[in-house]
Amino acid sequence: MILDNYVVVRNLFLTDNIFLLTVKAPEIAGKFQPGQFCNIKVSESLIPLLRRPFSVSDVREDEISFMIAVTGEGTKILSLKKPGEHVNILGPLGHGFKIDKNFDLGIIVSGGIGIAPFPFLIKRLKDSGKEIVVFNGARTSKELVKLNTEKEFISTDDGSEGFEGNVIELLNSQKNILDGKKVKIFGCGPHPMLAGLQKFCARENIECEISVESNMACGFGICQGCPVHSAKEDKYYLICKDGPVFNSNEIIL
Amino acid sequence: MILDNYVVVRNLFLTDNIFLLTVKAPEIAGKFQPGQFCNIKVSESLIPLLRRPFSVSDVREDEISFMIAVTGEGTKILSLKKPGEHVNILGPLGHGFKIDKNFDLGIIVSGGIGIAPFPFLIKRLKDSGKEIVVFNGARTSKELVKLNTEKEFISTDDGSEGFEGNVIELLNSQKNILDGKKVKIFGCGPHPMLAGLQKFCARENIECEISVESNMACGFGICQGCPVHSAKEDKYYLICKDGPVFNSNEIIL
Amino acid sequence: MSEVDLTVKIGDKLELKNPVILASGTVGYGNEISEFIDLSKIGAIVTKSISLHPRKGNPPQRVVETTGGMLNAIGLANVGLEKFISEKLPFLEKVKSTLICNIAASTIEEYVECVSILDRYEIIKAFEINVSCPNVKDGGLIFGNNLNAVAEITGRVRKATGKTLIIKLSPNVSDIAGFARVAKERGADAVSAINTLVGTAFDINTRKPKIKNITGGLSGPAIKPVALAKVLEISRNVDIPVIGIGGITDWQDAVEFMIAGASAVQLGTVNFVNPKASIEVLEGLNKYCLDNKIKRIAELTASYVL
Amino acid sequence: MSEVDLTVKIGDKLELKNPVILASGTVGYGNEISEFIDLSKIGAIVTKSISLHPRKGNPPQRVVETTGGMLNAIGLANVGLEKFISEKLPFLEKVKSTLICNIAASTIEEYVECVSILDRYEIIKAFEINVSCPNVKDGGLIFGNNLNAVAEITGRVRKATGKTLIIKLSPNVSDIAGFARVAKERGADAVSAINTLVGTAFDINTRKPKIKNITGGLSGPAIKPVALAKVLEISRNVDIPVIGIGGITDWQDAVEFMIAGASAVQLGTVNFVNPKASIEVLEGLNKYCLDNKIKRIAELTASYVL
Ligand SMILES: Cc1cc2nc3c(=O)[nH]c(=O)nc-3n(C[C@H](O)[C@H](O)[C@H](O)COP(=O)(O)OP(=O)(O)OC[C@H]3O[C@@H](n4cnc5c(N)ncnc54)[C@H](O)[C@@H]3O)c2cc1C
Ligand SMILES: Cc1cc2nc3c(=O)[nH]c(=O)nc-3n(C[C@H](O)[C@H](O)[C@H](O)COP(=O)(O)OP(=O)(O)OC[C@H]3O[C@@H](n4cnc5c(N)ncnc54)[C@H](O)[C@@H]3O)c2cc1C
Ligand SMILES: Cc1cc2nc3c(=O)[nH]c(=O)nc-3n(C[C@H](O)[C@H](O)[C@H](O)COP(=O)(O)O)c2cc1C
Ligand SMILES: Cc1cc2nc3c(=O)[nH]c(=O)nc-3n(C[C@H](O)[C@H](O)[C@H](O)COP(=O)(O)O)c2cc1C
Ligand code: FES
Ligand code: FES
Repeated sequence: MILDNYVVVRNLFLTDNIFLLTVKAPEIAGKFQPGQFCNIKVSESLIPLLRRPFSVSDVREDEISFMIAVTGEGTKILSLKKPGEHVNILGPLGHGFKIDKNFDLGIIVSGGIGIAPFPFLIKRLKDSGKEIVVFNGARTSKELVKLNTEKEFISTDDGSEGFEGNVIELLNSQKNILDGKKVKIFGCGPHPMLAGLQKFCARENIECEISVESNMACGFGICQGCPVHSAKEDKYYLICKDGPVFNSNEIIL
Repeated sequence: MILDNYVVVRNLFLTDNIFLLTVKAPEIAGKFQPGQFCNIKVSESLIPLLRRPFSVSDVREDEISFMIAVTGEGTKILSLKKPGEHVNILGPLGHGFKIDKNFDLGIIVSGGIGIAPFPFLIKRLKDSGKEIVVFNGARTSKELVKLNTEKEFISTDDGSEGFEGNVIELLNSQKNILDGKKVKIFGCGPHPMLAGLQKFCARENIECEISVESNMACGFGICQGCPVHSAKEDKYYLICKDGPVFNSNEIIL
Repeated sequence: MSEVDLTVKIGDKLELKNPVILASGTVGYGNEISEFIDLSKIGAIVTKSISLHPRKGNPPQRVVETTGGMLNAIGLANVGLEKFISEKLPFLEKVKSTLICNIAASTIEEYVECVSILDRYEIIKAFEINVSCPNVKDGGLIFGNNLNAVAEITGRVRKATGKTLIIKLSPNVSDIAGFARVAKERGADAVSAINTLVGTAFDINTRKPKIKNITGGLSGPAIKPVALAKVLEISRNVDIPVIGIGGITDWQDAVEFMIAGASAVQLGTVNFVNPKASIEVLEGLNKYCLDNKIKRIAELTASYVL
Repeated sequence: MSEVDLTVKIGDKLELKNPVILASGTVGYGNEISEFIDLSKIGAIVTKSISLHPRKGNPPQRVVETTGGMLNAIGLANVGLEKFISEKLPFLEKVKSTLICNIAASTIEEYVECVSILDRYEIIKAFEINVSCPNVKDGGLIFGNNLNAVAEITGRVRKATGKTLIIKLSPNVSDIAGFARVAKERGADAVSAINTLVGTAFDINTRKPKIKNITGGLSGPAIKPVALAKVLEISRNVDIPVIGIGGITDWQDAVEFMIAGASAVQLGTVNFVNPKASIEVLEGLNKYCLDNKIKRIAELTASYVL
């Protein structure tokens, strides 16, 4: 965990609502695993008071990128940052996705801004020689951020691009591609979607990791503000410390 | 009173600490008297919550300028405004200086950022054909904003420019220039200085108006937050409505 | 557009054209704010607290900003009953405002006397009794934090008027519902909550309080969560209409208060920052109802899902 | 530089190397925060409230941001006494922290039992008794807003330990000085003020409270004026050391609390935003004393000029 100010090098909108904020952060850029996150102070003012948590979306040499959807005051302020300005970043935080020898095909299942951590994960999956298939769901084609991988299935709720329906339905419709492969699924998106993914993976008996969200005050384990219920014991995990990536059968959403 | 957003056209530092913020405000620019003020919201955020009051420093056609010293968070934020950005301004507020036939020589006595309202006043004094003398005091030469009028006496507390001492002492030392003239004094600056000026004018029996300050919540008479004690009755005036300019013998500082 | 029924009832006798009220002490007697908003369109305006005799108020400084809020110790500066009647009522009548008179006093008799005198003015639709001003030595919190005093004041004032009677409660207590309960028992038609929280601030150079009165009342967005909790507490425990106050700056806040139990809301500090806030809140409420297909805004009141 | 005497005394038995303390529930048991600050340099660390048995705490959401503050309803999630001793104490010992144990309980007996057990650990220099948590059904505010309960708990715990005893007071009362007085009478060495204010927030779309527990505790800069007023009230009325807490984010705030009557200060919410805040406050205090030629920082305490 390092706390420091880093200079913004680029800030670009990818869709009407989603932007990619890139900072130069040589001390920490090399220290991230895909799925880990940072807690960012969006302004020097006491409002907004708390930091905002964002997954690391990509790392290139000494630069870190965050892919962020504008949803409120904090993300609005971040979207206005110009190159040369500084942001105060706390990271790396939490535990990321695990890439091991037990699978050959990595399947990415994303809903909406849940796409954020996957550019980085895909890079690492490729480094490890894994085959990759992406299921990328959004509400509408205008809100889609495509990863431009070879095999990318798209769903939109309104059918404006790709499959009409949600991404879990899409995955279901394509589940033959899992046949005969050692598969691991990586999921990120809104909790109802992740709950659907949990069910799918339990039913199909597929190894799956999901990245989950919660309001956070600290992001590093001191406030106890981010519980998620354990599936095995009557206790809570802390999303910021024990997650945000969990094995999908470890937690109850 | 008008409430609206106006675009910043220029924002320049005059000294290390004092800047001149100019906005284009055609609806109101023509409506000010020197000594009146505006109440400005420095940001869209809820912090700082309250507006900040500033005298109108100058008016040129449809532009209004404010001369502002950075003293806290609000003035800091204003100093960073760039041309093209907007500020939300409420004005004109309060009562300004009175220019009438009862004097020929207008004497301006300013302490520190108290200089702010005087560029505008001088313009109007000139329009009325008055003779003008300025007594301009600051802590040190670096903090001086000169008005560049023909007769401008300077004092600095540290003697780094002009008279060494405060501006009331300077005025005292030059009081012969008042002799045989119909004089009115216009004062603005920190309250201890204004109290000194009140005494001077009472002793010398000179007509004098002073612009006074107070914390303000509303700036237009609805909060009762800005009292100053009347010298004649056991009651308070409201600085924002009844002032900020008062006849120096009307109030007790 | 005009399909939403924005009217709300405060008890049996008072119907407001909408739930947006201007809070006491934050709009004077309406004159200045009327340059920004049409007072006839607002649900109601509550006057600055009026006392039997004029009060000049506390010496400066009276106000200071804090994080997301402000402290004030105005000290109930007001023109007094007589001048209010002769100089302020005519204007409020002229602009067709729905008028609620807020009364402050240092004795129970004074409350009764003020209400008795004002009772005959038809334009006054309700009384709001301020038993909770933190900034005066006599009356104010000495009453507001004392259950018996609130009971007694309510009962006595109740006898003096047939108009709608609202008791404005202090938040500086551990059991605000208890205060609402006695107000109801003694005949109040509604309670308003909250008045300001006691607070202070010091100048670290002079070591003096930034407010001459030493302490002041904290208002503004900073106190909104506390105010909401007090409204909810009353709503869950006592069957009396609540007028919600505390840190409202936009229509979302107003909806939040209504959900938490408020029949109407008052806007205070925000008027200083944005004098048009009340009209904007009103427009926002209307739009929210349209968007959510809410036919009567009164349905929102206490519609919390716990 | 090293000329300022930063030590402060909390009652007769406890001397801290400086007045900067980390508040309960905002730094866990020190592990994580020690990556940012050297705990041996801080005046003291107060543990997350410990209860006899582990508590898993409230379901999500537990925290939500408000203007200049935050609401929390953690529900005293903690590892319990046994695990605290076996797993947390050794670390706190190793990093040479000055340790204050904060205790929460749902019965008076439980308070006594916890204190009795912990009393034998030398590293524990003081107990802070949390009678004021707003987020649990049993104990918490039921104690904190009840004068007799606070008296009884203080008296009973006093008998169980010879160490410094600090009672952490609830701000959700009209007369906090009265609570400080009974704490003193029953043998407390100091009081700390304030715990959080009860607050809530609603989601206007779902109409549900944003916090699962319905209400939470409000902390952060928003509450600073209220906290300062409570500290001042105790300081002016009761002769007992006060530890000031509530919304401190920088050294200026810390000075303000000391002027208002605090012998030391605790930093809470700010640790989440700036984990290095305590060290920065400490440096700022030192510089302030140097600049103002203050030889002993303890002179600041209650140095208000009213
Ligand atoms: C581990 C983690 C990783 C995340 N990664 C990303 C990412 O890569 N890209 C992205 O766009 N978003 C991400 N989010 C969500 C992001 O944190 C929120 O969208 C953001 O905090 C909203 O801030 P705001 O001020 O714009 O919204 P507001 O609604 O104004 O925020 C109010 C408060 O609620 C909290 N909050 C609101 N929405 C969320 C949320 N979904 N999750 C957590 N807290 C929330 C805010 O942090 C703040 O405290 C992540 C969340 C977590 C927990
Ligand atoms: C009628 C009037 C005219 C003024 N004209 C000018 C001007 O032309 N140029 C200029 O530089 N300054 C002027 N001031 C002072 C100016 O308003 C303050 O310097 C400014 O509000 C400080 O804001 P801040 O956020 O930077 O300071 P902070 O100290 O952070 O402000 C905290 C709070 O105190 C209030 N405050 C602090 N200092 C003053 C002060 N001196 N007067 C009133 N309120 C204060 C702020 O408004 C705010 O509410 C004027 C004040 C008044 C009342
Ligand atoms: C400057 C000021 C003056 C006030 N004067 C009164 C008053 O005279 N009588 C009263 O009942 N409440 C008074 N109040 C309290 C407000 O009516 C309101 O209850 C409180 O400010 C909380 O609402 P807000 O956060 O929207 O301001 C005053 C508040 C402020 C800020
Ligand atoms: C997330 C959180 C958890 C807390 N947990 C405890 C606790 O377990 N015991 C306790 O006595 N106080 C607890 N508090 C209260 C703080 O110690 C402190 O009194 C309060 O937050 C006010 O200080 P602040 O404004 O600096 O945060 C907690 C506060 C927060 C924000
Ligand atoms: S966010 Fe504070 S413990 Fe997880
Ligand atoms: S600032 Fe509100 S009345 Fe003057």
